[in-house]
Amino acid sequence: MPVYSEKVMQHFMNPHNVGEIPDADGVGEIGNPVCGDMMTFYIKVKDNKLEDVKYKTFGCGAAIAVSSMVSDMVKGKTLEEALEVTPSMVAKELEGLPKNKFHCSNLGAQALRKAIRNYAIKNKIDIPGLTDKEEPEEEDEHACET
Amino acid sequence: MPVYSEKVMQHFMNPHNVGEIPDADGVGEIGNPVCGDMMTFYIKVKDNKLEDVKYKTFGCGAAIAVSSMVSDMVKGKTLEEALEVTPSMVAKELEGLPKNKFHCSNLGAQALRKAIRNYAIKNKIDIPGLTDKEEPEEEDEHACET
Amino acid sequence: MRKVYMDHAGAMPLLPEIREAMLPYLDEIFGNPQSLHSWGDGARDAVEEARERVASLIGGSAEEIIFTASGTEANNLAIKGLARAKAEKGKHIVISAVEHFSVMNSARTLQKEGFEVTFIPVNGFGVVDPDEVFHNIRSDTVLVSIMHANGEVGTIEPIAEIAKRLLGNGPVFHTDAVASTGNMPVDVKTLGVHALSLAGNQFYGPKGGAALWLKRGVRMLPLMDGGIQEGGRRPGTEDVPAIVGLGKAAELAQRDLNIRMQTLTQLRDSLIKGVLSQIEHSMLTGHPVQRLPAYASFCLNFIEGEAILMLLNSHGIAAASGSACTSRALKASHVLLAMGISHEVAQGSMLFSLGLDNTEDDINYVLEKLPQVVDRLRQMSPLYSKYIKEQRG
Amino acid sequence: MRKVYMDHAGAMPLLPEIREAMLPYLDEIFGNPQSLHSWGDGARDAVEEARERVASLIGGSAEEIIFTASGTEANNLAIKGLARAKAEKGKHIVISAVEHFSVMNSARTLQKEGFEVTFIPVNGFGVVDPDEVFHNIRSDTVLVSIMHANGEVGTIEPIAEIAKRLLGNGPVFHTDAVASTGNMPVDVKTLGVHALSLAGNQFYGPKGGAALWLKRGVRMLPLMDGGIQEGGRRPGTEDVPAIVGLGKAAELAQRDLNIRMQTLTQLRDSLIKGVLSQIEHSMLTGHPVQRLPAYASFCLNFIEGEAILMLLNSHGIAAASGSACTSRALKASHVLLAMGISHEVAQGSMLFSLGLDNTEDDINYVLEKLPQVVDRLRQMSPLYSKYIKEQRG
Ligand SMILES: Cc1ncc(COP(=O)(O)O)c(C=O)c1O
Ligand SMILES: Cc1ncc(COP(=O)(O)O)c(C=O)c1O
Repeated sequence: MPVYSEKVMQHFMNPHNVGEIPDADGVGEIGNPVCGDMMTFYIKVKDNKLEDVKYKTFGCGAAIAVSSMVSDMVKGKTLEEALEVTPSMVAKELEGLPKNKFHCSNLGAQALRKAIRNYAIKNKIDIPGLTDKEEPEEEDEHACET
Repeated sequence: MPVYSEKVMQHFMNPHNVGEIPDADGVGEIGNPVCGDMMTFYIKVKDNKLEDVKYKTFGCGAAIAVSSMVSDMVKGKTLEEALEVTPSMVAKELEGLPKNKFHCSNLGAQALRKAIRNYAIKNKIDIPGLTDKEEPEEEDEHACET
Repeated sequence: MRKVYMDHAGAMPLLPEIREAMLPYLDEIFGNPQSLHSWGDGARDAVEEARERVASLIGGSAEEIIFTASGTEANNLAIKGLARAKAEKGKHIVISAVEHFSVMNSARTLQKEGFEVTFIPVNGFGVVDPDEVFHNIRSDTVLVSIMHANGEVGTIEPIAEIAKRLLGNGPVFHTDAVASTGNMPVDVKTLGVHALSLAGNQFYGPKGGAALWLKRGVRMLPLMDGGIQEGGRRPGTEDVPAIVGLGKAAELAQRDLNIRMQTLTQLRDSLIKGVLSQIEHSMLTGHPVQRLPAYASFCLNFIEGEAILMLLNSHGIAAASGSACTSRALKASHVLLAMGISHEVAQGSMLFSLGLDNTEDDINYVLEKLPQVVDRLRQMSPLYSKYIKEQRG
Repeated sequence: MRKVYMDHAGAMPLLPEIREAMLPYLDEIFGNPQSLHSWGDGARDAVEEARERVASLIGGSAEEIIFTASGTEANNLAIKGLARAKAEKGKHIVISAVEHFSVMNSARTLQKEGFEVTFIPVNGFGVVDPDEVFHNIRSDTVLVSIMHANGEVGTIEPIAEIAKRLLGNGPVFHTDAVASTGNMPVDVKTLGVHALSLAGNQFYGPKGGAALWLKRGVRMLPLMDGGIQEGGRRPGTEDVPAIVGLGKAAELAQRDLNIRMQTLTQLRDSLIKGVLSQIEHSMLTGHPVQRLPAYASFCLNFIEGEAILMLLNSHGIAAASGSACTSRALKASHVLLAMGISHEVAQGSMLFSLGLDNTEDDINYVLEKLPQVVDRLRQMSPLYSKYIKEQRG
């Protein structure tokens, strides 16, 4: 399916880190089935590092590949480092995405951010990158309805 | 050129009675080059009969075939008989004409009628069929410009 | 890898006989049908023969056939051309909520020109109620367009019944029979319509060969202006090979319609039965009986169509979906939504459109792979895990 | 009987390489480019490759190419789509008096929608004066469309000069390059236009494969509504074989342009020289130098075009005419009349459009037969006898 890069196809066909973490330290959910994409990210934090990252994804090939790529990119990183992962970095790592699938790369980074926020709130920690870079999430969620 | 019947093609390829009659008893001209069709019929009358009929025709395949067919149909006939030849009879003898060429069959019959009228006027004879059946000629001449 | 093509609604391979019929018109008999010489004659004869065949397939007469380059074009010509020709009489048109985009969006363009459009709803099977159409006819209604069969779920609409209700009423009645023509009996007299769109690439003919049938005497403005081809109603050099292919496709469809329908209905029914029995949380979309012989369409809950298609493709299977992600406009199928299916469920829509090249083995192969694919995607679906958790209490 | 085809403006045989390139897309690679599976991929790749090639031929970029089914469609899309998109800015358009019917009649349709149309006259060679165009531009002029080369007399218009005059002025500038593209250098940047129509069947490609090039950023309304093919600007299932054929034709035209032009110009010039020297009362129509390499066009006095064509055909020769009788609308060519040629003389118009299959022997054969045909028809022409009598005094 050459609309997608080889890298996207690899991650789609064999997504890494799929699953749930029952006793997750943070959970972030984004998207909704109306748009056709929904992701739930689970994180396990140890020593300020993402010891484990898992997710479940409902959505298109790009959504699944993005989830997989994000999980790969942030696993083992510190929370601050993980928060520095932007949608365009994800898209780049995937060797590009079709224009109308860019929003999927947003979703991946956002879901992870939400999981970290969830962790931060639960543990009452303040992580600088978290609030600064907050994106207007609603806009993205409704992108599909235009 | 199957737009035309075989009969039309025969008359077009080998038109009968082409030419002029220098000392014609009657001459009739119809059509004009603007429309793409113009015919001049020449008749020689003897004992009220069309002893000879010739014509010159500028125009399409149908116009040439019609001229040839009209000349064939009326040669040897009495003037009254000749005047009974209608455009649809000409078209029928030619095994049909494409719709947009019907006006050519009108031209043929009209040119002959004009030649007979010319003869009648010159010789001050009154032929009943001649005035009765007069057609609104102008309309026809301008049919091409619609 | 085994290859199983089940997206005949999207594209069909040319039948060899149709291909053979077309080939000479690519080079040998290459003339322009309008030309006044022998080269033109061969092309013109071929076009006129094709016209006869297409007319014969649908019970019309040859001079009522206007060749177009696509079903989309035939629909645009009909909707815009018929409505605009009658704009002085009234500016109200009626279409169903499940029309193809070429009808739907043509109507929207007419809205911008001052027309009012009434969209007739459908029931859960995608069926239009003839009463509903009738009750929405007004004195200024100039055009009604209801599709004959739906290209996404295969539902067949009660066109003849609608025509009966409209009888004596003013509006011109058009039907988009692009999905049905060549695949089931289509007869303009039985249907009682004034105009009908069809496309050869829906019945093993070539892309580029389609037509609008327009009942003699019905006024229509052309969509394009130009020369005198198709009586000035659709100018432009005739695409002779495509027209010849369409004509041949019509001839073959007429000859083989019954056997084709029988074969395909049987295959379709075993696919439908298999999917519904082997896959939990699956439903048939469209009418269970009043449906195109080749259309097996479903919604598979908790998962998304593009992902299903991609995994099926990795098994060599081709199908289609009406999910938001597969649409490029990122909207779930308006057809499914009009049938009352939720956005969420519509995301998992699948259409297997069968063809003469499919076999019972193909069905079995799909019935082997599809459940695996569905299972795999459900295993990674947050919607599915929520559902399971809810079930567990 | 010897066969000499000299009506390439009417239709061209596919070059064998183009035919070969198309064939796989009739059956093997039959997918729909929009489909999300391997079958779709092959078709999509082919369409995108063709888009690159067409863009390359005219110096544009791939995403600026919109495939259509004919030159007529490309012109309709451009004229109507560009004017309607700018209707709020103004309702005045400018075209030449010698445009093809697809431009001319599209402009007439716009007139009915409230647009004002200025027709720019031409000189005796059929050439538009750039000054004349410039002086007719008003503050409400939204579109100018002047053809690149005329399809009846082969005259090439000074498009680049016109573009220079328009520079900075408001109107969008479209050129109908259907007759020129593939037959002479056509570069959208050199020409300086915003939109350009072309058709593959004018350069050995298939019927059904044509395109509009539309400069990035220029707004245009679609002619048809439907799905998302061609970015929504021209919906309908893509005619993949025709598009592939157009792409191949573009590739070959780009590769062989110089040699083709050289060969054809030479043949054309010996035909022109022969006709003018051997046939009395004959004249060349169109510009003597600024003309398409393959176009030898004449008026032969005192006789009518259809009759000439029929007699030529009986000798195995195919050509075309702009006489009233050959037009089915029964009107002499508006192009010839605009050039100041009388109705009478226009009736005897002839176009010999040469092709790569023609040889010097073909020219000689025509130069043998044409004078006989002309003579025979003059012998039965009342106009000719009048002329002779007048000469004799
Ligand atoms: C019902 C219906 N109408 C119209 C069309 C448009 O056909 P095309 O895309 O070939 O123009 C389709 C296409 O599948 C269809 O299913
Ligand atoms: C200059 C010009 N424009 C447009 C066209 C229309 O082309 P088509 O009839 O293939 O649509 C022609 C056809 O010969 C032409 O010569």
